[in-house]
Amino acid sequence: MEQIHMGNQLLGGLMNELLSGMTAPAESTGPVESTAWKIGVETAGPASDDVDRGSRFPRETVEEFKRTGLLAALVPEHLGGGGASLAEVAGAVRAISFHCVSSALVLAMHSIEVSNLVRHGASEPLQALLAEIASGQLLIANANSEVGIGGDVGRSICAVESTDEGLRLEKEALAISYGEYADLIVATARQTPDSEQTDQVQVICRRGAFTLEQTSSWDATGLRGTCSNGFRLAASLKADMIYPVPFAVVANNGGIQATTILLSAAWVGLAEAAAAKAHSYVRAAARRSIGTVPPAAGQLAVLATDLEQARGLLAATASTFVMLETSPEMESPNFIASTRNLKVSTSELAVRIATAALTICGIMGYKRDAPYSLDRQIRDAHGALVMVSNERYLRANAVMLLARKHL
Amino acid sequence: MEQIHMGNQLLGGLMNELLSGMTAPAESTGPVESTAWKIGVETAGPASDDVDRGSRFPRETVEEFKRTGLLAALVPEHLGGGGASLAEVAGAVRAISFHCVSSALVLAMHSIEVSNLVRHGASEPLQALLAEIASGQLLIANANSEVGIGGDVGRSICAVESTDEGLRLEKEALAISYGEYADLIVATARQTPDSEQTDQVQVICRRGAFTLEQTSSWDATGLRGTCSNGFRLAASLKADMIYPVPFAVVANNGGIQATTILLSAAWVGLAEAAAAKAHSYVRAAARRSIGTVPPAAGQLAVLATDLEQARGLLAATASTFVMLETSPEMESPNFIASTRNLKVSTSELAVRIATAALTICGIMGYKRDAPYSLDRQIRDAHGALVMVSNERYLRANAVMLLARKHL
Amino acid sequence: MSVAVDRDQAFVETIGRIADGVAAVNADAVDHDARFPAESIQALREAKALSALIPVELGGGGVAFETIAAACLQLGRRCGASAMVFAMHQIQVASIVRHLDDASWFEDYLRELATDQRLIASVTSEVGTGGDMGRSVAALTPGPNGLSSFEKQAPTVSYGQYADDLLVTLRRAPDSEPGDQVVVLAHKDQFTLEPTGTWDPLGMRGTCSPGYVVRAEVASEQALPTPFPRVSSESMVPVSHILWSHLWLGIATDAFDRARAFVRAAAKQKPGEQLPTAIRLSHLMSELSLLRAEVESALREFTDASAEPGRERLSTMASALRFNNLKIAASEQAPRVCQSALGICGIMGFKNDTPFSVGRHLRDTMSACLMVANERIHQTNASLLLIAKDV
Amino acid sequence: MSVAVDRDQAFVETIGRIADGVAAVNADAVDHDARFPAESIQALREAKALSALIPVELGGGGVAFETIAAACLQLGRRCGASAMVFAMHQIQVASIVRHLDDASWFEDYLRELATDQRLIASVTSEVGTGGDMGRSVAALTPGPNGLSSFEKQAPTVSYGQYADDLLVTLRRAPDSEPGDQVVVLAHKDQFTLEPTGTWDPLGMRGTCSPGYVVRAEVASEQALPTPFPRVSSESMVPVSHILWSHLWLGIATDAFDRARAFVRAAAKQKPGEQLPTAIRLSHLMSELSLLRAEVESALREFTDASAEPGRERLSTMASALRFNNLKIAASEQAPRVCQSALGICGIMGFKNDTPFSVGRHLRDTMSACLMVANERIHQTNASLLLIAKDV
Repeated sequence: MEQIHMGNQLLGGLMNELLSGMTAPAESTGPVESTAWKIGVETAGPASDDVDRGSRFPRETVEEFKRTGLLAALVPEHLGGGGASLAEVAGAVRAISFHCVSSALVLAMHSIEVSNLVRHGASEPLQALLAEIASGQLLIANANSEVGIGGDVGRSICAVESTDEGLRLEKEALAISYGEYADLIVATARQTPDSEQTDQVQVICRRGAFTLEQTSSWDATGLRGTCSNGFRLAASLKADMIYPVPFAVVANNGGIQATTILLSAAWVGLAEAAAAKAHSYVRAAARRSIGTVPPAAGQLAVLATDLEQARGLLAATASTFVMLETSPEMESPNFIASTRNLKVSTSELAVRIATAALTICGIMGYKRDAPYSLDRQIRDAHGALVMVSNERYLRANAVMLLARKHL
Repeated sequence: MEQIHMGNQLLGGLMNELLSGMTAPAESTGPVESTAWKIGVETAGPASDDVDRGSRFPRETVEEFKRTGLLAALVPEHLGGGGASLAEVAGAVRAISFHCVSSALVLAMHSIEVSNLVRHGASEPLQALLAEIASGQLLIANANSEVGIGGDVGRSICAVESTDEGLRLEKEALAISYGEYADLIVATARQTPDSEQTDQVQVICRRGAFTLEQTSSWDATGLRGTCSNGFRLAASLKADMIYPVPFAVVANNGGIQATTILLSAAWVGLAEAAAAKAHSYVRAAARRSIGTVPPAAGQLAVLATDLEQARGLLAATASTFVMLETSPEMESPNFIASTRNLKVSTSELAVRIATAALTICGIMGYKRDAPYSLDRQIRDAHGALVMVSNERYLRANAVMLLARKHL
Repeated sequence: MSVAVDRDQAFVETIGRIADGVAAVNADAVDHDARFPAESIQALREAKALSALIPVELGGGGVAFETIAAACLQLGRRCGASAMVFAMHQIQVASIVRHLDDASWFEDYLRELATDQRLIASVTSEVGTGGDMGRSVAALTPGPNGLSSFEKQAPTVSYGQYADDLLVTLRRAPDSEPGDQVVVLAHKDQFTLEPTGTWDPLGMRGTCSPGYVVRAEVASEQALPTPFPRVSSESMVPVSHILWSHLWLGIATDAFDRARAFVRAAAKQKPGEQLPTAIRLSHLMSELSLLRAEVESALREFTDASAEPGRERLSTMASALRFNNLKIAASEQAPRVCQSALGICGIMGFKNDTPFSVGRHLRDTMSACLMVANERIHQTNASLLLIAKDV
Repeated sequence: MSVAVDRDQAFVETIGRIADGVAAVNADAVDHDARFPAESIQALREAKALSALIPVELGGGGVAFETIAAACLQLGRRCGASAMVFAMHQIQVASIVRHLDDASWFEDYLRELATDQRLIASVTSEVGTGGDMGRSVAALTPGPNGLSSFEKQAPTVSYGQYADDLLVTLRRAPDSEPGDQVVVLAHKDQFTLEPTGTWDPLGMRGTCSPGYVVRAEVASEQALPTPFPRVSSESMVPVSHILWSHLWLGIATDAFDRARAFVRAAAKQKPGEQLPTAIRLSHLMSELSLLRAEVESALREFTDASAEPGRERLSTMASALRFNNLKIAASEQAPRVCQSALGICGIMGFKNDTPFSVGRHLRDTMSACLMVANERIHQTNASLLLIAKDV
C-alpha cells in the first residue's frame, strides 16, 4: 500500500487540533442537545471503538441517558418527563451521533416509541406507563419487522391471540435492535387471528412478561452497537397495553415522521463528525504551508455544500413536525413524503460526505487507529442506506406522487 | 431516432392535464409571488419560446413587471415602493422562472441592485433615486464584470476619472445583461486612477449619461433572453451617484447574499417547472394503466427528493437573510459561505432535476414542440452552472473554510 | 491483408477530410435550422462511402466493419447529425450484407446502392408496440397483383424524407404473430410517406426524424430471407449500439478536445500557475477514458464473435447483455463527459459562437439515453439477468 | 504457441482452484484479524505461482503477462488481500524481468526465486518525498567492505514482515539528485525492518502494510542496470495500475455476482413478479461493464506496446496518461460497483455473515483511491495535459 506520508512527529499536534476542533456544532437546539453532547464527549465517544469492535450494546452510554433523563426527554413534564420537543431530541441524537452512531440510534429508536406513546397513549394505563418510563427511565425497543413480510411493516403475520391465560403474542421478528437490553418491546400484530394482514395493532410487551429466543445474530459492516439480532418474541399481553388506535394511525400520524426525523438526525451527526475530521485535516495541511490553499480545501468546500443541505433539511423538517404537532396536516401525504425524502437525502448525503472526507484525509482516514480515522463513519454511513431501506421509502413515495396534484 | 411512442390522440388530453397541473406551487410567500405567478401564466410563459428562439429581451414581461410595480417591490413603502422582503421577491423570481427563466433572471438581477441600494443608499440623493425607481419603475443592469480580470469582480481595471467635464468612467464590461434596455447601470471601478485594483467603488450610471458600444454578442445554449452582450460602457458620473461605502462593503454586507438567493430562486423555479412536467407525464401514464405504478414513478420519487432539497435550502437561506437584515451577522463568513453553497447546490440540483425529468418524459421531453418539452429547462439549467461559476464560489469558500474553526 | 489495411486507412482518412472540410463547416447551421446535413451526405456519396461496407464483389468498398465504426467516430467529432445519418445507413447495410444468404434480389440491390450511392433509412419503431422492436403491428399483405403491400405507423423515421430506400420491419403476413417479423426493403418508387409529426428537438436536430405513415407495395423477394429475430440479435441491435456509441464517443472526444484547448489557452495567459481547470481536465479525461474503453472493447468482442463460424455467440443471452450494456453505459457516459467539458469551459462553452462551445455536444449526446430508452433496455436486461447462466 | 496457450490456461485454472479452495475460505478471517493471508500465499508457492512470470529459461513458468493479470482478477474475486499480495509481488518480478539487460546477478536471483518461491515486497514510497515515487531521499552509500548500505524511512511496506526479499528505490549515491534513482534488490539476510507504525485499516486489512525503517547492506550488482525512471515508466507504473485494476475488477465482479445471486433468490420467492432490484441489477451491470472494458482495454494497449521493439510507446506522455487514467477510473468505479451491490442486497449485504455480504468488498475497494492518491495523479496528469501533443 503506497501512501502520502505524514510524519509521525506531526501526529501529536494534529491530535490536539482535532480534539479542540471537535466542539459542538455552532447552533445548538438547547439544553437537551447540550446534555447529549456532554455524554457524547465523555462516554459515547470514548466507548465507541470498543462498542464497534465488540459489536456490543453501548451500555455505559445508555446508563448516562438514564442518569440524565434523556430517555424521558419527550415525556410531558406533568408525567415526570423532560417535556422536550422532537426537534430538541433530534438535536440530542445528532450530538450523540457525532461521537457514536450506534448509541445515537439507540436513543433515536427508543425516542420514536416514546413519541408515539405521547401522541396516542391518552388512556389512563398508557399515561401511567409514560410516567413509569420517566420515573424508571425504561428503555423501549421495537419488534415491528417480521420474517416473511419482506420488510413491509404495514403487514403482520403474527396475531394477538386470546388464550386461557389471557392475551398472547408470538412473533418471529427479523430484528429487534438492543432487544435483550430493553424494558419494553413494542410490536405490531394482526388484531386477531382472523384479521387481515393489514389489520394491525401495536402492542407493548413488558420485561418479565416476554421471552426472547435469538434466531439470527448481528455481525455487520457498521452500526454494530445496535445489536440488531433476530428474535422469536413470546409475550403475555395486557389488553390495556395495546394502542387504542390502529397501527396505521400510529404510523401515519407521527410515527413515520418521528422515525425519519430521528434517524436522519443520526445520519447528520455522523456526517458532521466526518466533516469535522476532514476540516481539521485541511486546516492542519494549510498550517504546514502557510499562505497556500491546499488542493483538498476545494474538496472540502464541495463537502460543505452537502453538509449544509443535510443540516438544512433536518432542521426544516424537525421544526415542521413541531409546528404540526396537533394539526391534521401531520398526516398529510405531502408531509409524510417529505419526511421520507429527508431520510433518503440525509443518508445519501452522509455517505457522500464520509466518502469525500476519506478522499481528503487519504490513508490517515483509511486507518482505524489514526486521529483522522473515518473507518466507523464510512461503515456506519453505508448502514444508513440500508436501515429502513431508501428503496422502500422511494417506492412508497412513488405511489403517493401518483395521487398528488402538485409536486 | 427510435422512441417509445405516445399516440397523438392522447396529446390533447395530456395538454389539458398539463396546464391544469401547472398551478402555483402550494406554498406561496404572499401577494408579490402571486402577482409574479400571474405574470408568468399570462405573459412570461406565452412569450418564453419566442424570447428563447430569438435570444431577445422579454420586453412584454418586463412591461408587466413595471405595470405591477414588481421592479420596486424591494423599495421601502415610504419611498413609494412595495416594501417587500427579499424572501418575497425570491418567491416572485421563482414563480416567474417556472414560466421563463430569462425573465426571472432579469427580475433577479434588477432586484439585487435595488436590494443593495436599499441597504447602502442612505444618502439623500440615493434615497431620491430609490423613490424615482419606484415612481418611474426604472430597470437596473449590472456592469461589474470586466475584460481582463477573469471573472473576479473583487478587482477592477477601470477607474473613476476626474476630467474637466466632471467624473467619467470607461469600462470594458465582459457582459451587461439586458444593458440596452436598462435605465440605470451600476458598475464597479477603482476609486481613482491611482487606486489598487481592489480599492473599488460602485457607481450608478444613468440613461442619457452613458453610451454602450457592443463588443460581443450573446448567442448561448440557454438563458438566451438575458441578452448578456459584452459592451464598452462610457459614462459621465455624478459624485453623489457613487455608493458612499466601498464596494467590498456593498458586496459582503448583503450583495453576495442577495445575489445567490435571487439567482437560486430562478434555479428552483426552473427545477419546479421540469418536475411539474415529469409529474404530469407520470400521472398521465398511470391513468393509462390504472392500478399499476409506472416504472417512471420511481424515478419521479428520486427527483422529488432533489426538489425538496432545493426548495428547503432556498426557503431557509432566504428567511435567514430576512432575519439578519439589520444584524452584523449578515456579513459573517459563515452566512456568506452558506449563501454561496445555496447557489452551488440549487444550480446542480436544477441540472439533476431537469435531466431526470428528461429521462422520465423521454422523447416527449426531448422535443421542443411537445407538451412535455424540457428543451428550455435543460438548456437553461446548464446555464445555472456557469452563470457566476460554481467553481469560483467553491474556491472562495475553500479559502474561507481554512479560517473557520467549525464546519 | 496489407491491401485491405491500406484501403481501410485511406477510407478513414477520406472520412476525416469530409468531417473536417464539410461536416464541421455546416454543423452549426444544420443544428440551428434542424435541417438535413445535405452537404455531408453529398460528400459521403461522392466518396462512395455509402457502399463502403458492401463487399467488393458486389461493387462496394469492402472495408471492414471496424473501419465503419472509426468513420462514425470521426464524423461524430465534427457533426453529430451527419454521423448519425451515416451510422443509421450503415446499420441497414450491415443488416443486409450479413444476412444475404445468396438472395439475388438483395445482391442486385446492393450493386445498385453502390452504383447510385443510395441512402437507406430505417422504419423499425411502430405505434402500439410500446417501444418493443421485437413486435410489429403492420403486416406484409399479399395483393392481387402478386405484390404485397403494407401500411405502418412509424413514430419516427430519421431522415425519411431524404432517404432513397427504407428498411422496414413487418409481420410476415396478416395472420402472423406480432413477433413473426421480416425485414423488407422498400424502394424509393414503391413507398409514400405521410408526415404525422414534427421534428424540432433539443439536439440531434439534423437527423430530421418526424413520424410518418409509411405505405408501400413491394415484391415478395424484397423481404430478407433471414427471419428478423436473427437479423436483430446477430446484426441490427449490436451494430446499432456499436455505431451509435462510436459517434457519441466522437462527440464526447471533441468536447474534451475543446475543453483541453480552453485550458491550454488559459495556461498560456498565466504561465507557471497551477490552474484549477487543469485538474478538472484530468478528471474529465478519466471519464472519457471509461467511455473510450467501453466502446473499443465492445467493438472487438463483436468483430471477434462475428468472425466465428455460425456467429452463434451473438445469439446468446450474454451477448445481448453485453451490447445492451454498451448502449446504456455509453449513452450515460457521453453526456457526462460533455457536461464536465461545459463545466471547464464555463460561459465560453455555454455560448454558441466560441471555439470552446460545447452546448451542441451536450444537447446531441442527451439524445443517447432516448434512442431506444435506457429504461426499456434495463427491463430487458433485468429479465435476462434472472435466467442467463453466464453474464 | 498452442503449448503456451495450454500452459497459461492451466495456470489460470490452478489459480482459480486456489482462489476458491484456499483464498475464499480464509478471506473473512484474514479481514477480521488484519492478518497476512498465509494460506493463500503458501498455496501459490506450492503451485509455483510466484515464479510464473519468470521466463522458462530462468526456471520460471513463462506465462504471459495477460495471464498474471487474469490470475489477479481470479484471486480478487475471492480475497482482495491475497490478490493484492500476489499482484504486488508480480509487479516487482515484472520490473526485474523486463529490465534484466543480461545482468547475471539478477538472472541468478530469478532462478533462486523460482526454486525457493521467494516473495518480494516493494519499498518505493518514502517519508519526505510528498508521495512522489520519482524522488528518493535515501541513497545507496558505498561502505569500506565493498558493499553499499542504505537506510530508508518507508511509510508503508505491504507484507514487509512476510517478504523474503525487498525491491527498494534509492538515490544512486549520496551525492545524487533526488530523481537519480536506482532499484535495488535486498535479500532476506541483508536487511532489517524496524516497525514505525501499525496496520489496522478500513479494508485491505490482510496486506499488513505498516511503516518501517528499512536498513540493508547490499553488493553493487544488486542494483538493476536500467535506471529507475525507465523501469518506472515502462514497467512499474503501468504494471502496477494494470494488476491493481484487475484485482479491483475481481472484487467488484464478486460483489456483482452476490447481488445477482440475491436478486435471483428473491425472484424465486416471488415468481412472475417484476422486482425493482432486478432493474437495479441491470444498472449495476452497466457500471461493471464500464470497469471491465477499461481494465481489458488498458491491458491490451500495454501488451501491444510491450511487444513493439524498444517499447518506446510506453515512454510517451500519452502512455503515461493512459495508465494513469486506468488507475483513476478503475479506482473510482470499483467501489461504486460495490456500493450499488450493497444497495441491492440491502441489510443482507450489510451483514458480514450472509452469502450476499459485500461489506468487505466495499471496504477493500475504497483503498483503491488511496494507493498513490488519485488527487496526486490528477496533478501529474494536469501538467501532462498542458504539454502533451496527443492524448
